[in-house]
Amino acid sequence: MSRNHVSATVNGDPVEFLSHPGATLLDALRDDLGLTGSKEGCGSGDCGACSVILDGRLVCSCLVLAAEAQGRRIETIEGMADGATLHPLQQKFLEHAALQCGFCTPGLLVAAKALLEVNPDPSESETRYWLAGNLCRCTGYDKVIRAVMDAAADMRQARVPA
Amino acid sequence: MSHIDYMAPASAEEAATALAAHGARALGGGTDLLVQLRAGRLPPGPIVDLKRIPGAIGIRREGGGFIIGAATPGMAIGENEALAAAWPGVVEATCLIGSTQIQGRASMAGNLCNASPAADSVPAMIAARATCVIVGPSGRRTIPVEAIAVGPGRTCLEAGEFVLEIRLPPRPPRSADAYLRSIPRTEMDIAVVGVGVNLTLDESGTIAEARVAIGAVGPTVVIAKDAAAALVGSKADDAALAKLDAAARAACRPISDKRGTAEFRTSIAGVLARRVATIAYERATSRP
Amino acid sequence: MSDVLDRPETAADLKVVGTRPVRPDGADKVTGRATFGADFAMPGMLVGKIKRSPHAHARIVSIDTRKARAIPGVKAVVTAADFPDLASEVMEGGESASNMRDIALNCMARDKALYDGHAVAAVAATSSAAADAALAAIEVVYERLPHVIEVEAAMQADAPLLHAHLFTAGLDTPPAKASNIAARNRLARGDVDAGFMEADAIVEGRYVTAAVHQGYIEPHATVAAWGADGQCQVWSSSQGQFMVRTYCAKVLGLDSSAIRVTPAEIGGGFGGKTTVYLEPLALALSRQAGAPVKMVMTRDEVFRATGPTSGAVIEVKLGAKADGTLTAANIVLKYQAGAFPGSPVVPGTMTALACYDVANFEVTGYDVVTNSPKVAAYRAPGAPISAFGVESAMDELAIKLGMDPIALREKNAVRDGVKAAYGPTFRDIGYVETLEAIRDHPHYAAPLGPNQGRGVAVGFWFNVGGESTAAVHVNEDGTAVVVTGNPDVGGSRAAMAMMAAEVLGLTVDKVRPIVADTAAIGFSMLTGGSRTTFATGMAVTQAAQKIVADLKRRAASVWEVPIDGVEWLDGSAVCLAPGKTRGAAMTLAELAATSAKTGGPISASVSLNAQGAGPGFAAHICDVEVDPETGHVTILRYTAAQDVGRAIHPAYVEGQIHGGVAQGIGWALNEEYVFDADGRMENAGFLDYRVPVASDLPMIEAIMIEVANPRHPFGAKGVGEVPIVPPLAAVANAVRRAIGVRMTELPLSPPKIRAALDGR
Amino acid sequence: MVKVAAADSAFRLYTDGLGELEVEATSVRRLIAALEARFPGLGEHVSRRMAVAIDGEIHQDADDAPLRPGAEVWLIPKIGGG
Repeated sequence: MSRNHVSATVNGDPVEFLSHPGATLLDALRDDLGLTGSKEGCGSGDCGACSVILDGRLVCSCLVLAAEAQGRRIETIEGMADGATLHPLQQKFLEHAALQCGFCTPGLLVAAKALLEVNPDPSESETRYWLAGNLCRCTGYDKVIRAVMDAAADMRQARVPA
Repeated sequence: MSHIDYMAPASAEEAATALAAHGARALGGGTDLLVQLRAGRLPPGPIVDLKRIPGAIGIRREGGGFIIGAATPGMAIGENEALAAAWPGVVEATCLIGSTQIQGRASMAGNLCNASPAADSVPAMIAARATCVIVGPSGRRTIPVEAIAVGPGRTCLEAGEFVLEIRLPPRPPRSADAYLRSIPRTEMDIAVVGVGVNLTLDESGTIAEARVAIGAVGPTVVIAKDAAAALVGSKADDAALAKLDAAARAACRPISDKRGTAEFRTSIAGVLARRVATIAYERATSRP
Repeated sequence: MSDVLDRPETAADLKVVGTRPVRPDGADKVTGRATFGADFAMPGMLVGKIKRSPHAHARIVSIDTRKARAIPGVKAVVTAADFPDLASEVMEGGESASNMRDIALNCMARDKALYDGHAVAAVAATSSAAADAALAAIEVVYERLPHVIEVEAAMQADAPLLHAHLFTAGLDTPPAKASNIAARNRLARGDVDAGFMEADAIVEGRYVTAAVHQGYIEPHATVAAWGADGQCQVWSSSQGQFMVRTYCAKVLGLDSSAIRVTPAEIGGGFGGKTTVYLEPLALALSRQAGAPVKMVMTRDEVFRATGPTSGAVIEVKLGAKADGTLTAANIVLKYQAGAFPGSPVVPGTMTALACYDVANFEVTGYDVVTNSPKVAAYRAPGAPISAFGVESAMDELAIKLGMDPIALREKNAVRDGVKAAYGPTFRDIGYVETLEAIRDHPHYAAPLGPNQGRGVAVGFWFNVGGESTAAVHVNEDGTAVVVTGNPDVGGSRAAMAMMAAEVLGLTVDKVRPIVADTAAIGFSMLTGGSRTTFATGMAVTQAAQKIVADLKRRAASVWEVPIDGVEWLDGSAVCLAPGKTRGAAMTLAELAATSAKTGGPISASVSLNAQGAGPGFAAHICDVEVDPETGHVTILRYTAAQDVGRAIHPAYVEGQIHGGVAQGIGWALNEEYVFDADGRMENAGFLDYRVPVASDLPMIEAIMIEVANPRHPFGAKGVGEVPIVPPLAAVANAVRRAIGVRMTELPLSPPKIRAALDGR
Repeated sequence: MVKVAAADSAFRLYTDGLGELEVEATSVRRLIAALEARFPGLGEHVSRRMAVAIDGEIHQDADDAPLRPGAEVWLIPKIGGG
């Protein structure tokens, strides 16, 4: 039962940790690095609450072994705002009341950011299908979808890189 | 999920050696493996990550066909325009696997080696006559995709063997494929039935060659030869589609489970076969 | 209550209420900083895990924990032997009556395991791996017993008995034999037989709903620390920290004063977090281990051992005259309770006909124990189930009579002055307005394509008030803090801050709302039953009004004028009394800065038991398209009108409507508990327990009807429960009109619809 | 006098089948005491398990609530919620 030493980049900062055998990236983020913004809702990749961006790809961090993160670049909800300035998606979620309990919100925001990086002008249908892996039980998705599309419109206007 | 060792070998041969260890498991995207380990459905054992093997991730062309690295995520497959143009059915099937997040990780080879009869990409690959390159302690061999799964969750792979790449043949003229599945929701479900159809037309637009593969209606993907025969010689007209529907249903040997009844699976296989054949035919006619 | 406003302000007077400010806890929740149950950690914390029964029904012959205790790193192992064997005691713990013995036995099985997933032992260890090893090393000898899950099977005289001493309550003559039917209740009025004799048209149907889970995304989580002096602390995600305290005290035999419960942010509850599962176990483990213990459920555990709500059978017979006037109704409801009595069949019977003015009816409910997880409250508990039957039958009646389904409902609608089926006379209700709103909405007249159908259904929920405490503290700079004892599940902090700001004359950003622990605020019933904005909002408003009264007194003393010579206007005391100070004004900030000279800190607390929560009504329209070959249902369009009293924060009211509708659609289309032949849940995960995903739903149009509740200072009524009531039937009625076949069993999954189409 | 009624069958188990009663009471507390005096066990049942709707407005655990002469009083099971 060996432990793997892992060096990675999280939200632009170098991090190091020892991965426990079988530990997931989500475990490492939450337990070793103290980044509890990524949530575990299912542990099986079905709810999206643990969404992070791994080397540019949106993934469920519960389905990535911590050891796999060696040398990888990871972006989490904690890196989304620029200091005290919220990302336009975060701002629009607040303005549209696109969260109720807020538990799925970090995952939804990370997933929405990944969407706008590849598609700055998504249709409602494209947005809904992209976010189909992020379960939200409170909002019925209505305000979430509106917030994402409104943020996309603002970002196109301002040419803010996603 | 305790007592698991992890290694990420830098060559296929090293990986084969590592995988020969008792209980070792190959890790591609991990979207099935990690779930099964966590649920205790697999005994713990060493994890051999294939992603650092050169060529394990990526798509390249060779001799008019495509070579897809075993750990290439679905999202990368969907982004490859040449592949999507040549094999739209294979690509759409692969891109149906799970959510956007799953697409960021899940691979065709993983979908194949998980050996679920409901795997989305497999009927499409079988219809496309895809092959896979297997690496093992005794070297390399190439086998058709349909030879991999021998039963639910069981493959023909020997100890130490793993799929390194999947090969799609060159696309002939007037030829196309398509895939559709039936799920209860619009996303995030396992196929209750999935149908892949690959067609090649002659110059008159008549179907010269057809292959129909149906998922989730038997212990492994069913290659419906009679269904394919129903299409050959036709222009996918209503009469041919009706014969296809009946032949597809006749090929089904499904079970009833929490995801669907045998009766439902059988009838939907016929419906989807018709719809998929129509899409493939339209695609083929639009290709010079 | 002399200094209390008891009339709703008119909308025009309001500056904050009715606006849509950003919620005060929003930034933390969009940046990942908000601390939910599993996010809390303590030094030296152990990992706690639960061993669960793999059998649906089994006698526990023995439990041997010796090998588990011997594993290095294992610090505690508990079984039912570590908890007091409580006597049966019905108490008002959270909101409705609960039997503490049942709650304790549900937390930890004693003698018998009553469902797959029932806890039989728990461990605490220094690592997750050691805890897993300990669970595997606990040896439980079971004697398997026959099980029963389906509600009608459980009612049979020869069904396997869950509880040898359970005798049906509510029968005219006490039964001699034990049974799985825990209780029968009945509501009746008039002469049902005569009513059916008068009818020109009669419809009859048997409807079935599956057990469904609340499906909150956050699994249950807690950290518990038992101090060496017996003082305990609990951090947990629940709908009520006081509920957790009361239940832990009872289950463990402790004084409430020994337990301090701090509420974590809660990742959804919908009624499912109105009881305890982990907290008493974590405390018992912590006591034995001498260290804090953290327990977090897996999703599998959430499905197998918490929630759900009842699967049920609903038999409905309705009679009406040719003009649509209902003459009689006979309804029988059979609800699964799970392993212990207490299904929501009583509210199911009371709500079944609450929308209708019908002279003759009988509604009979059966509460039936089954070998499945004990049901927990779920949004308008019991009401969606009976409404599915009644609203489906109303649709059949409309078809039979050739009447428009909204017109049929308007014809029989309850109004102010009409006696509700459950007894009292309605007043200040906005039901007819919701019917008018959907009738006149462009949605109702929009054309439909082939294979498409439009369904209508209505719903009712009582809403409740209850006990709440709130404190308002004015800070030295004139800003304010609002403290309540109600966890914020869906944005209630915003509503609390807004109501306080409105009264104090502050902008909402100057008010910081806090949800306090059980040692820092007075008792408050849990967040549930759509009571928080109503009841806790009333406490907040009254506390703010006490502050205003105090501020006026202080200003009066400064100006040396009588108190009634001072008015509070837009956040300032204004002197209206004759004299040299007439017209003078002092802002809240000025009064706060000099508070030491006028009597000290400015602070007020109100504890109350709020009464008069106005009932809620909703009317929904749903359009579907059915794929006639595959049986798939697509929700094309959805419009929901609801009487909300007055929307304090309209965006979060709309959000409640959206969320309730989405849950109702899931219930209608795909959600269900699936058990195998051995009674084990087959779909205990989000892959096969299919809640709606974003691509399953259209935008949901929420129409807020505002018929003010005169008992609330701003006219609020509860809004969270009602929206889940109509969708089950709205969807089924739309499917009926799309395919011409009445679907009577939920969920309306593709195999069922395809089978119905094949049999058409 | 207030008119007291209950639609729920549990009430009738205490009242020999009567669904409506007239009771002399000026508050919920006195109503409960009067019910207990007339039908032993009923007051306790109402106090623990029932809500009291006074002229259409539901009160739970509101013993001080006044009852005007002629008030319509309905006893209904206590309501919780999700």
